[in-house]
Amino acid sequence: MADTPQAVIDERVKDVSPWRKALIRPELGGIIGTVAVFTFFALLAHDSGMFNAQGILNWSTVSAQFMIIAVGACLLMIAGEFDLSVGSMIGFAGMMIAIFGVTLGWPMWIAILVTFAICMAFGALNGVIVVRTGLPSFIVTLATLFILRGFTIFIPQTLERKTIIGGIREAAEGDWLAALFGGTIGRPFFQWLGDAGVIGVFDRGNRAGEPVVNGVPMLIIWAFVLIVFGHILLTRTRFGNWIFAAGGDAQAARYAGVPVDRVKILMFVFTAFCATVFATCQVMEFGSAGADRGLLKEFEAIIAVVIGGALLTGGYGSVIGAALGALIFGVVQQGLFFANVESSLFRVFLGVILLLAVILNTYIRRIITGER
Amino acid sequence: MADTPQAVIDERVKDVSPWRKALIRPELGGIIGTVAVFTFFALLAHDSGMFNAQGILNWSTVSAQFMIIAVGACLLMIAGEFDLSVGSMIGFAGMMIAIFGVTLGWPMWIAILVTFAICMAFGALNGVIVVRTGLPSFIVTLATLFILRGFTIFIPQTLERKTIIGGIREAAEGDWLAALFGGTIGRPFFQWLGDAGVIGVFDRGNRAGEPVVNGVPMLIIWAFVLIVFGHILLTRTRFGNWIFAAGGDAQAARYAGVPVDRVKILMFVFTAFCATVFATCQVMEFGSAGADRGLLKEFEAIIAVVIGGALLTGGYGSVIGAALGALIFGVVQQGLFFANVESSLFRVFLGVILLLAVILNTYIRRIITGER
Amino acid sequence: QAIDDDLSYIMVSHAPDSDAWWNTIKNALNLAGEQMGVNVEYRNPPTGDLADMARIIEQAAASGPDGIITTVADYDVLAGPIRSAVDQGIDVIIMNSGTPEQVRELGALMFVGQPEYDAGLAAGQRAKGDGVESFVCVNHKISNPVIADRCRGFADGLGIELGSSMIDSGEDPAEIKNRVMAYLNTNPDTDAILTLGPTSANPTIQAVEEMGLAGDIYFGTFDLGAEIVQAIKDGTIQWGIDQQPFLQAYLPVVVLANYDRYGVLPGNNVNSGPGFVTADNIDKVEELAGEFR
Amino acid sequence: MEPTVKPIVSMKDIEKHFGSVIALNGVSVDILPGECHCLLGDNGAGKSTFIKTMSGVHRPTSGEIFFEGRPMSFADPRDAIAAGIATVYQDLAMIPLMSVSRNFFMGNEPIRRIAGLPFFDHDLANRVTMEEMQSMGINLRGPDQAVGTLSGGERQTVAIARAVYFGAKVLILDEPTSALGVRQTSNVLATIDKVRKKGIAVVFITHNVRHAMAVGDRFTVLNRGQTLGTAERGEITPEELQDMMAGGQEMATLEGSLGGTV
Amino acid sequence: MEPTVKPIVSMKDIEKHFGSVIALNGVSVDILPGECHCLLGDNGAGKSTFIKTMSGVHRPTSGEIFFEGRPMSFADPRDAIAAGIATVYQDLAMIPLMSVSRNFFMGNEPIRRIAGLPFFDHDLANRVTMEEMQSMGINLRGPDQAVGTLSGGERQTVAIARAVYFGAKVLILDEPTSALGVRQTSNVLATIDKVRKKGIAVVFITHNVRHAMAVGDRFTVLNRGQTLGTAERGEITPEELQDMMAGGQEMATLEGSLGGTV
Ligand SMILES: Nc1ncnc2c1ncn2[C@@H]1O[C@H](COP(=O)(O)OP(=O)(O)OP(=O)(O)O)[C@@H](O)[C@H]1O
Ligand SMILES: Nc1ncnc2c1ncn2[C@@H]1O[C@H](COP(=O)(O)OP(=O)(O)OP(=O)(O)O)[C@@H](O)[C@H]1O
Ligand SMILES: [Mg+2]
Ligand SMILES: [Mg+2]
Repeated sequence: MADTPQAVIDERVKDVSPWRKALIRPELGGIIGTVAVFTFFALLAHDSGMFNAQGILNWSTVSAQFMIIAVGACLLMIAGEFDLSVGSMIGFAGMMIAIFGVTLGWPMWIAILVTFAICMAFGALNGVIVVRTGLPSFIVTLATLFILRGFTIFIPQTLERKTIIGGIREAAEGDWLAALFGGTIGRPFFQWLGDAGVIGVFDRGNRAGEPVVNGVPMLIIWAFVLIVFGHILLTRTRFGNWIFAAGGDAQAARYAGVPVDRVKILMFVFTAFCATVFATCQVMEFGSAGADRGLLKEFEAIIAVVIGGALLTGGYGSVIGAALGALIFGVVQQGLFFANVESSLFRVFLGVILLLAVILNTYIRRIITGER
Repeated sequence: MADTPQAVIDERVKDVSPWRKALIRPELGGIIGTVAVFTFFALLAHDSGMFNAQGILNWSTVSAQFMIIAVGACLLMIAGEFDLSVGSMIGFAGMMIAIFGVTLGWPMWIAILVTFAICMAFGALNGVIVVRTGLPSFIVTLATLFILRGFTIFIPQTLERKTIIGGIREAAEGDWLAALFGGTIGRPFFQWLGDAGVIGVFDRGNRAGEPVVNGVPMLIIWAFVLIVFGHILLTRTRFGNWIFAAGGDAQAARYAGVPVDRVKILMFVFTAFCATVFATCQVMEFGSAGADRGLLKEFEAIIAVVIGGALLTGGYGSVIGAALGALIFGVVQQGLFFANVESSLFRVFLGVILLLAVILNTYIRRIITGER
Repeated sequence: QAIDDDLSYIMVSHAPDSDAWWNTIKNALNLAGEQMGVNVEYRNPPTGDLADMARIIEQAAASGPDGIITTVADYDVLAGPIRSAVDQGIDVIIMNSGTPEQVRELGALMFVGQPEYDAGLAAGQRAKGDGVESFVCVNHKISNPVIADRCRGFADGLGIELGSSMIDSGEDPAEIKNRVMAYLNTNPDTDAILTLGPTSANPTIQAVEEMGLAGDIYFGTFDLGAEIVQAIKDGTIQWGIDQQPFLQAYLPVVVLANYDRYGVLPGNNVNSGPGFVTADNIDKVEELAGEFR
Repeated sequence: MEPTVKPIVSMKDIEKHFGSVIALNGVSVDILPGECHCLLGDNGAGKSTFIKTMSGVHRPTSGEIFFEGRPMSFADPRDAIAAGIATVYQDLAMIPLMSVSRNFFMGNEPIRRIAGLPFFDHDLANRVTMEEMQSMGINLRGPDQAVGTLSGGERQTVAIARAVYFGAKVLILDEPTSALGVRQTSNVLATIDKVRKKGIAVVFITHNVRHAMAVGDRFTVLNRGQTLGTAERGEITPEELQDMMAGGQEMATLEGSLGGTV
Repeated sequence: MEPTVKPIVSMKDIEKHFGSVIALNGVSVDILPGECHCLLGDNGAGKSTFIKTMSGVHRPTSGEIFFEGRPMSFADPRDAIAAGIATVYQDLAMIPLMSVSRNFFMGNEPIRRIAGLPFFDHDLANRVTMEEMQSMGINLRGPDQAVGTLSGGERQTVAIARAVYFGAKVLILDEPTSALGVRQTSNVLATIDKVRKKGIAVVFITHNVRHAMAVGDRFTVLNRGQTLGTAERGEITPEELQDMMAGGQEMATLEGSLGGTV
């Protein structure tokens, strides 16, 4: 086996041009879409401020939100399941933080940690029910969607007689853990950029002289960290291989010794984790938790993931692709505002992009995997 | 083959008691659920007016609404697909009728017929895309969900500068087709019941002396007709057999000569038809079309169907079951109001019922079909 | 509270479960119920679908209460059920939205509230007086026809076309914030912002703060909440239109109970709003914002 | 192979490519009425692909099909069924969630008109199903029993009974006995014999030489997409057939190469 | 069957019921180190079920399993793999959407620590995969080629190469040759021979008698959930084996019953 002539391998590899090989990858659809979307808006809205510092921060923040939940949804979808309760989980998590931190007055870091624990437990419950009963995750998580949303409205209603609980920012003042989810970083650098004239400064109002962008929001940092984590987990670790295997063919994976049930449950937990990160950043930034937060976010996450090239039935996809899908989603959504397009048409655009993306991705996937 | 002793057959049939055989059927879960739900509310809300004429009419009407869309969703689900665009289709259809009939001032029957044609064309488009591209119907109809909702907001916004269009009842006055969707029938009978004191009568206003329930709404008639039609189509016709076959195993059905693609597309069209019936009844009854009509109805339809024992992945289910699922849904929703339960808990109930129902149904289905 | 006559009233709103503003209504309703010694119930369509609301009114009528308190969010949809209830002998009071003519036509006892369009109009007129010539209306529930009336009224009060001034902001706070920022970036000559409730106001406050426009841009909002009150104090928001939801829920219960017990009835409708809450009169509001204010 | 009888189906030079896979590389076979034509071959030899081109599932990449002497081109299985070619597929064309009688009549539902409207004649369907299954030696609990509750062998038998019942001119059986026990196998082979005697042509795919020898009139062996020729009963011994199927000479070389362990 | 060598795996009186289906009805087999033990039998005889109880997929309904003399009870396939029982399943344990090298190392991913954290060692995985596949005679375009683009035979070969590479004490092959062409079959049989000579026990399931005879040391025939006994090489002729597999006597009766057509 050691005397295998390396030449033979090289000879075969030449069959496919390196160019084509580099091109044909799961993220290709996402990359093409991203380029198309940016070109489109560069032409349509180049003079609208969409591509100055403030504009970039604008669509980056929206995209980062989508990315955070898309990473969880992506890994879960690759593991062969999906989760419709993400949106309700976001509302629920925010409300729990508000109730623990404001209504009950616990230190914010305890409130956040306990909320993470509760939400991840719900995620695990989703997973355990799906794995144990063999029911489709669509149904199980649809039930969770309703149950969590019900609690999100019922609990504050009963405890506080309101469905928006504010004062979270004040309660989180100076908390070490809360600081990880709210605020911005890199302020001095942006101040310097502003002074140097690279980015604009406010020329009126009470912040005149400050740069228009005064730092990178923690939300974007979280999105970045989760994408890197998800990408490395998926492509560079043993567990990542198990995720692919569990979604590709659970039975075959089980035979090969992959602990499929554990993988799926953990992915449900991770999805819940991402939803809770989203919720925590949101309540820290906006200072209040509302019972209607996160509506329809589950669909937005799934759409971003599917635009990014993942297969709805599992076993195939890429975190980078999902992130690009989220970027496309965010840029299109905000770009239409910059381009001054009637905003209710956004949904029509979204539907059309989804269809086109999924057809393109199917084509690319068939080339890669030799599906019939 | 003619000399087969009939006795032998009879002997075998005895293996399973006729009682058990009559019991173990796809609708069993729905029947058990219905009995349970009625018992529950009879105990909890017997003195709340839930079971007087008006109360019965109330939850019957709500259930009938669910039934209309559940019939379409049920047949489509049995044919192996599902449609997330039902809710948007309802909003869209109502808006189209309003725009044609009120804004453009067409005769109402033309407005209705054109709307049916447009909506069924959208249904067919869903079907054609699913069948041709082989994409999951989840994704394709999710795109349609957004596209239709976008148009439902955009069109009246552009034409009329508002998202609600009224005056439909006036425009439909005396229209022969509109009469099929609005109003009630059986008025003389109910008048008689009222006079006889069986049901309450209005005691003041310009309708004093009339019975509080003055007929059966056309909505309930439609629900009844669609259920009967769907049930007969599914169980008593050749086409019904094809629906089961297409959903059970599309490939095997194709080999056996079943025109699977046609069946699936027709079922998408039928689902669109049901959604349009729903929308037409609604605008005729309420006289206005709003852009928010039908939100989340797709989930409600799917939930009713799944509670009624159908299999999310196709090939198994019953229209009667779906109708019972819709009845359970309607009775629980309205019954909680009668029983004066905090309304936000409705979602929690719904989620729990969904989970329990689907587990029960899975168990029953395994007995019937010998699934492993 | 020895009165033991077991009166029960049902309030049916048009708000989805999660709409925060309606909490004040619920709280005031419960308070009035306690104070008057009557049973009160609050019901609403879970998704805010007005057709579902019509069913709930029918259902409420079927359960035979002594009175129903409801809104006329869409006259076409709700007229039938409300009229049936009235004809059935149930006393009905219209609150929040509707017009005096509609109330009369329906045979309801009275109206307590603030017609949405009129409130918008009044706000628009006030803004016009303050020199506003263009505005953006942040609509967080584009598909809900009721609250869009506020934008239309505002535009008419300013005497300008609504045009594309109303933006569909979605309900996610970050999206609202960033869409407002995007709009203001592309339309830098916008004079005023109108938000339609706490859902859209809170992120918008942050948007103008972040853009350094706080206090600089004319900012008015409907309905109050803790953040809005704070922003009024800070000078970020010029005024909040307070339709005093407390009264909209509290008064009907009191009126109905007294009507049923003693046959007394005020002779007129009550306009609970629009009251403009500004930095000058904010203090009392502050304490109870979101709960009773 | 004297052309005394006119072939009912005649396949000429059939090629079938799936993308880069050449599943059939020029196969010619004649099927005569009333004969049992056995198609043998290793796994992957192309047997299933070959009969699928015959029954309208696949269109051949090149080559011609003659049915009763006329050139034929089936657009889909429905056409082939209508023309009289019934097929029992290897990957059972049975739907486990459906009842036996619904499966039995799938695609050929009997119609009874009530008030002019066509309804599925369940009574007829149920009666026929029970009778046919009994005559195949399978006792159903009832015609509405789901196919999923049957054993693999019973399912196979339903599929065969169905094809036989709809009395085609050509009956194609793709490894009908592969999931069957010995007793059920004997039933199927007896049925094949019966059908053949009615003058119906049977194409019987198997890789069990004994089963083939038991009922076959002629034997065609496929190997890697090509035919190794057709032999008539008596011209060939079971051992020779077995050798051809397993690759004959190549196998011998292989056994040699294992270095005397054989 | 003299107990000179201690069996590495010893299955005693294994029964396995699936609901009402009795798939195994008391099967006892010993596997000796370094032998190639062929398991033969008709379709549905219970071969796959039997080896699945050996590899931890199914728990036997009753009966005992001894591994290296100690009683063993595998909770899931992972345990069996850890103990040294590698299996190539009939329903290929390969995931078509994944690359060859990911499939090759599925469940046994090589780890390289970077900064103390365990990462999947792709370089090692790719190199090993290319080498192993070459040594099995399969030229990949690259280690990241998806298994879905391989032919059925190539996939089977990957599965075997994988099992061989992870060098178990017992290697179970469930019909490894069923999707292979003759040349690839010869490769597999040669591999079995190689593996056996390393002292590894091979359990080789097939229903092709020639393949069994080519490499087998002992032969166990299953029939309808029961064993018809184990024979050693030389004690039995291919024809006898073939007879046993096809049901022997029962088949003879059947041929008779077809009424002299045989
Ligand atoms: N739809 C398809 N797409 C691509 N290749 C296919 C397709 N169907 C069959 N093949 C390939 O064609 C070849 C012949 O397959 P076929 O199923 O006809 O063999 P067979 O003789 O029936 O084998 P078996 O005895 O296992 O049933 C195989 O290599 C198979 O992988
Ligand atoms: N999970 C299961 N549930 C129920 N019955 C099963 C299950 N697995 C196998 N069986 C049944 O057990 C019996 C033996 O099947 P098994 O797959 O072991 O046969 P086999 O000898 O491997 O046949 P083949 O040569 O076709 O692979 C069959 O009747 C089969 O239907
Ligand atoms: Mg085949
Ligand atoms: Mg097997």
